Amino acid sequence: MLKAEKLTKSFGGNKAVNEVDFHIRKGEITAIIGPNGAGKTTFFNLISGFHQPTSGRLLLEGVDVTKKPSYRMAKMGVARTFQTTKLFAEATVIDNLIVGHRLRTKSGLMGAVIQSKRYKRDESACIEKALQVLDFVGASDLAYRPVASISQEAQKRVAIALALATNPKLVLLDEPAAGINADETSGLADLIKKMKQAGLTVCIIEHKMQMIMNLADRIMVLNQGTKIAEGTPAEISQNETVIEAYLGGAHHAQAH
Amino acid sequence: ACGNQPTSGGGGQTKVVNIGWSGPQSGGAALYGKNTLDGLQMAVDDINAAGGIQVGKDKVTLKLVPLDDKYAPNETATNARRLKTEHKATIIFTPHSGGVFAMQTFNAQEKFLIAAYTSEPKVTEAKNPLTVRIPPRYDTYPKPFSEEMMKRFGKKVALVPGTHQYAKDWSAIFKKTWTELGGEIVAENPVDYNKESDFAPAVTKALAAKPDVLFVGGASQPTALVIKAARDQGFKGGFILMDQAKVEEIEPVLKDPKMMEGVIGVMPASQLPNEGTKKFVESYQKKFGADKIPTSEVSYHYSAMFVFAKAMELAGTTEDAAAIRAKVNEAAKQMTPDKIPTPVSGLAEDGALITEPKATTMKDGKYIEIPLPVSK
Amino acid sequence: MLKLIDVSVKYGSFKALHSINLEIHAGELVVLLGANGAGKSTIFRTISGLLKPTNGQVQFMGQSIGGWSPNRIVKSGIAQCPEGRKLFPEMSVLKNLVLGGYIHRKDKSAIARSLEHVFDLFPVLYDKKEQPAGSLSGGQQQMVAIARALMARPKLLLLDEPSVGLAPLVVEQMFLTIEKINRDGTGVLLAEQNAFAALQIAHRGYIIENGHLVLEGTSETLRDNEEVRRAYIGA
Amino acid sequence: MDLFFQQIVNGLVLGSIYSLVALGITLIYGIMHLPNFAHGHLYMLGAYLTFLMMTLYGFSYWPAILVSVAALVVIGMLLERLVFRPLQNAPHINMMIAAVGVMLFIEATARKMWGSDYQRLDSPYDGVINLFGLTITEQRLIVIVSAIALMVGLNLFLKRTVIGSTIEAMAQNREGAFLVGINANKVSLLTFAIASGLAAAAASLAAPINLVYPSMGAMVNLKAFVIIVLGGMGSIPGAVLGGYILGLAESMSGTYINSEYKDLAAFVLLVLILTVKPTGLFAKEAR
Amino acid sequence: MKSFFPSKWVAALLLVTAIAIPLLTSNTYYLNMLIMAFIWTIAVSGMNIIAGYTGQLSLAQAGFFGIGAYSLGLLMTKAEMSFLASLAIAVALTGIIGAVVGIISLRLKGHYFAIFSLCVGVIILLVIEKWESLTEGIRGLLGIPIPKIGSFEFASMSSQYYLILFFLVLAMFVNQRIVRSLVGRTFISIRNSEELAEALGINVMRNKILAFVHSTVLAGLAGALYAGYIRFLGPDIASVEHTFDMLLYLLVGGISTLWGPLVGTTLVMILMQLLQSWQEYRMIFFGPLLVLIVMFLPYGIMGALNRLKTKRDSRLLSTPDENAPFQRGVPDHRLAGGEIDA
Ligand SMILES: Nc1ncnc2c1ncn2[C@@H]1O[C@H](COP(=O)(O)OP(=O)(O)OP(=O)(O)O)[C@@H](O)[C@H]1O
Ligand SMILES: Nc1ncnc2c1ncn2[C@@H]1O[C@H](COP(=O)(O)OP(=O)(O)OP(=O)(O)O)[C@@H](O)[C@H]1O
Ligand SMILES: [Mg+2]
Ligand SMILES: [Mg+2]
Repeated sequence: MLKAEKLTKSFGGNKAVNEVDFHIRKGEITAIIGPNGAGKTTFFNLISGFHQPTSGRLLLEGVDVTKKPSYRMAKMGVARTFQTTKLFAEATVIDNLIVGHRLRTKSGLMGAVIQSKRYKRDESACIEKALQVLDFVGASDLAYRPVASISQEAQKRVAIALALATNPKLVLLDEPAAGINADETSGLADLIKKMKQAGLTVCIIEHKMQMIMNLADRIMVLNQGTKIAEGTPAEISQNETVIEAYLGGAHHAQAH
Repeated sequence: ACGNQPTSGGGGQTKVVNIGWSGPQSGGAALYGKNTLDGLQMAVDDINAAGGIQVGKDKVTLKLVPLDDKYAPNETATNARRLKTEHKATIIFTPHSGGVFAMQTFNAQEKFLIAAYTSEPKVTEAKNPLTVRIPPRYDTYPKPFSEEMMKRFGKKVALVPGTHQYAKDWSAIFKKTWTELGGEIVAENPVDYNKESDFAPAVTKALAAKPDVLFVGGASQPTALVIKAARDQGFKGGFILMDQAKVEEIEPVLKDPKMMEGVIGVMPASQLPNEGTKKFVESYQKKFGADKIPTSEVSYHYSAMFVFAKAMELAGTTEDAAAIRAKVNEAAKQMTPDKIPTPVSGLAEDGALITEPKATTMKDGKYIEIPLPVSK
Repeated sequence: MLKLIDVSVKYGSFKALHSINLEIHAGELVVLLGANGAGKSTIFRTISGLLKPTNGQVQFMGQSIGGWSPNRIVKSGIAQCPEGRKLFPEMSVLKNLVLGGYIHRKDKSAIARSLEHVFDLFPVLYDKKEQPAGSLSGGQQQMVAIARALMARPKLLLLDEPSVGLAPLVVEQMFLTIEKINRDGTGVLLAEQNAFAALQIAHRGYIIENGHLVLEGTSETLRDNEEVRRAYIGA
Repeated sequence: MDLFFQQIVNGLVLGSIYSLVALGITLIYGIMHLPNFAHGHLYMLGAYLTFLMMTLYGFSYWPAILVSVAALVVIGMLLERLVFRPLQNAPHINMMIAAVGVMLFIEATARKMWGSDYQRLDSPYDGVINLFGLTITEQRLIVIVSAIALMVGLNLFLKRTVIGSTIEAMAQNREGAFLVGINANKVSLLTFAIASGLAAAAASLAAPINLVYPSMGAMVNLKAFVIIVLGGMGSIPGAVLGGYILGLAESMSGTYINSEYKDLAAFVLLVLILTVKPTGLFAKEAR
Repeated sequence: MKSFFPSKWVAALLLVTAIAIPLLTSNTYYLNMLIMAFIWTIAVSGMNIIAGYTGQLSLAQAGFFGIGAYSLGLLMTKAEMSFLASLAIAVALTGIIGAVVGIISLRLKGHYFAIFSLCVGVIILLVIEKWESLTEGIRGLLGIPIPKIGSFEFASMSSQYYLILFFLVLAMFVNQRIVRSLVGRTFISIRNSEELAEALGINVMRNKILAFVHSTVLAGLAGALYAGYIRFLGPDIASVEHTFDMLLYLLVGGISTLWGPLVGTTLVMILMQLLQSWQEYRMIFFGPLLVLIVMFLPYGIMGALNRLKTKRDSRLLSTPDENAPFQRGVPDHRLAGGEIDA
């Protein structure tokens, strides 16, 4: 689905991502883990077009998308959430979501002013999509609440719904479970599984190992910008380098 | 709606007539605006103190209604409409050409008289039937100024005038006159007199061309600084002052009268040898302080107000703008030099008051008068 | 050492805390558990003086600090590592930390010692000390925030979800660190999502729901409580 | 060549004044994120106060400046306390409009109290110095020297003292500053005090070269904004360098192009620089 | 989607009143006041789109007003074109210049953009002032003919009034359609978070330029109408003070509300006229009033009314109006960056 070849990003002299080769396979849940500052978010920024790589190549379903800006990537089917949940704070949930489908519509300013047929079609498509994704993430009852007034966990769901509203093929989730409790985390994991069942490809950054180990098909581990391991959860949890760099001893006590 | 209120009186009625004024009361030109307004207010007070004017059977006193237009023409237009409809003003003064032009688009239609304090010739060239221009055109000055300076200092002039329209028009005529007289223009470097933080750079550049004479002019006080900057940088030649800058205002800024040596400009309105002028200066100083000198804006407005008051008397109406305008010439002729500070001798065909400005220059530490041709 | 008596707080017309009674004894490590939006951060902000209680009293070392300004409260010995970090993003890490010791600014050598201490705890920060704090990764910034709070050498340390965004390895170390700080005599109030780990190091804990304190007890009792297990610790 | 060096000197004088004004604006912007459009009018107030001290109360030049600076410090603090602090949490644009309100108020009050007349502030330093064929009045030399002294002093204060770095800290995160025990309100008061004091000093230094009148601050203000955008908003070296760049650019373009177009030149310069570098010359890199 | 004027009836009533006014009074001053208020409202409503809804505070609005005005004036006087053609070209030209300026300036963010656009405004002013061979410089452009459509001359005040009222209604109608449409939502999403909008596949730059051009077109339209009405132009109409006036109208009326521009412009202009007789005390009073307004009415009049209403509505929040899937929350606190960072 998405292939990174020797992807590199440096800030000044500091290589935040260093020659990473990686392949996200269609229909799978892929996870990226690694210590703080390992370059995970930067890697996401690269593959979603928010940063331009210093060198290396990026292929989406065989097409070279290396220098595509983020809005082009979104149109090509790559949606993302942010490490800090970003939502349009003062609008209602549904209003947030309607814009999410805007990229799939074509009518412009003129159409809106004269309320052309196509415009009206576009508008109802957006509303329909919004309701649909809201239902998908299980937050239909929050549709008319201002975003600022709903719980953090609900905001995370809405953020995912927003990504889904763009009709993506690949969804990138940056620490979706940060700051929510165990109960809610498992609910979120269920949602991610459901996305996979619906045929989406998911790539996820997370520190909550318990969740990742149960969820991911494959895991890549980054450390100081370089890939130090890649494999199934089982392989990764046995990998000495990874344990030393990231998981530590407690992991065993907690995850199993 | 407080104009023309009749109050009970003897034979006829006693009425109050509003005189409109729209000019700058805030912003950079506020001082200029205030001067024009002071002149009008003094005239109105004096006229009323003398019992007002007799219009037909009615005794009429005048009331000044000033509105701020921040020097912006569109505000002048709004103010004029308000003065006309709300205050029933038939005569509206404005001290800037932009405001005049703005009002000229509708004054004939709405029937009010523009009293234009601007020496911009276009104001009268437009042949607006209800406009009276008060001050003289500026094109009377350049020739005598140039001749005098050329004789005394030499043929090379550098120009450091302001960037406003008036300065530009003046400079254009001046340049033409100077070259026609065989002079040479060695540098031209206009600066914005109102906004400039430091005149030294501009003066430096002008002096680099080694001129004999500097042409300067804008408001008096910044003009003084230009003169000072030139003297500080060692300039020994003469200065030609545009009429907007006034000798009597420049001198106190410079402090050192020696710096004024070789300056030529319009003779202070307050120094005319007339009876009217002396009386006026006295009463002005009584009102604003003994050290204050009325500028020409003050004097001209004072005089003009008397002319218009007389014209209303002669026309026998305070409302019919055209009739009043028709009597301005006659009114001006009746204004003898003992009544008003700036003598006017009639209304020229193009609608300008006919006045007699004079020039002055400092030579060997003393001011001497230079005659000017009569403006028409 | 710290006592909240019947404290209520409002955001506009929305009542975020309802008559909270909470106590931390000297040298204690107390954990505050609650779902998102329950009001944990509101408690922290109230203690630090960023919010004024509409009702009730906040007492620290016997003094009522309810109406005090934040800087006065910091001076009296309460430091906070806030939610959202609140770093000075364009200043170097080092300067952030030095400002953390602002209240001890007169004592240069004490600041130097504190610096050494926090760099021991978070060696990564030493390598990044000249970098602007805003250019660090999320987790590294979290470390700066904790370290900055420690620089004040507080009597009572408030940690609002310090493990957010930290790698497991670092989290583990951090909990050890917190435990150590506490053993050295500093009182700690800790809000955590990672309830399991938090309860392992805490002496006591409170559970807050929708602005009400619903449960209070020693770590053991809370850990054994069926509902707490289900809601906060996970299967 | 003489002309060139003479204009350099002139440019330095202008630049010194611009820098001092721009510094104040940039400091306040840093703390409050407020583009203080009223700053030019504080500048005007400073000039008037010095003028009045000298004419009404017979102070000599330097003591008059001190009084004026002190008065502006107080006025600045009052503004912070009464107008801008209460608006801290309102939308930023509201603070901007409030600044416009303050500006209107100050100008109208000055007009009412002191009239619209141009006033002349006389400094005792009226002499002319000749140096290597360049002429410079003593006052101009004083402007350059004192401006540089003030700027060096300010820089030392900000970088070397803890109080100074609290100003920086506040600029970056108000709540963070609260939490390390900085009395944030005191710091923003202090900032306003410094900025207003600088404006008064700049005005008093510049006034003898120019005139004192109610709208004297307007253009300086606009130029100062050009400068801080040029230098990077909130950047202190940016304000200083930007001030000198603009001062020199103006005196040079006045000489070699046409002084009528030099204002245009200043703005076009800005547009060009920002087109190439959208965050100004000295913007700090931040994520 | 509910603003304070919930029903079309209020709008209709206002329109009928507006149409009736010239029939009720022939006082040219009152008509003049309304005409000026309408003209400025058009320009302010443009500012509202770029600053209020898209979150990019443009301070070049008076400059574009000037471009529109001078374009019409020059086309009618120097090229002797008809009013309608001049109007169309003037508006189009302003839009084109707006697009160029937008492409350059919208790369800047936040206050940089604001001050940069302020400087663009100053440049426009200076160009108008200095390009004397074209614009007549400070002397001003004289002799703009009376607007004519076909053989009808807009010579009387009331005919001008209707002409300008027509364009005001048109502008407000178009704005309303835009704001409530997907395009408007796109603008709002940019105001809230450019990053998020970008991630959602929105071409942020293009949309910002679109909003900017729309705002300049409205400024140009207002300027052109102004030129046709006042028939004399001086460079000062493009001065920065007018931009601040507009900003003030917008804030008092309520930024990012549909009716804010009209309410604010009319009210403040009337207030200023009422204060005229105070002369030099006017600004001493008005300055502090301005401060008080932004302090106690931070979202403007319409913003405050909308808030009151949302508050009332929020009590019924659990039962949302089935027929109104487009319900909007309260207007934003901030011009840009209203995202939640959790
Ligand atoms: N814009 C930037 N400028 C300079 N350095 C940067 C920038 N963005 C990231 N970095 C550096 O790149 C490295 C990787 O950061 P990144 O945010 O990708 O980490 P991460 O793996 O997501 O960490 P975390 O789990 O803490 O979120 C860090 O050292 C950070 O300081
Ligand atoms: N500034 C604010 N204005 C209005 N309501 C607020 C504000 N801050 C918080 N709230 C509300 O107060 C309640 C308590 O919030 P608080 O931040 O204290 O929760 P928390 O327990 O810290 O949650 P989290 O785990 O998400 O940090 C929530 O319902 C929240 O929506
Ligand atoms: Mg990250
Ligand atoms: Mg919290």
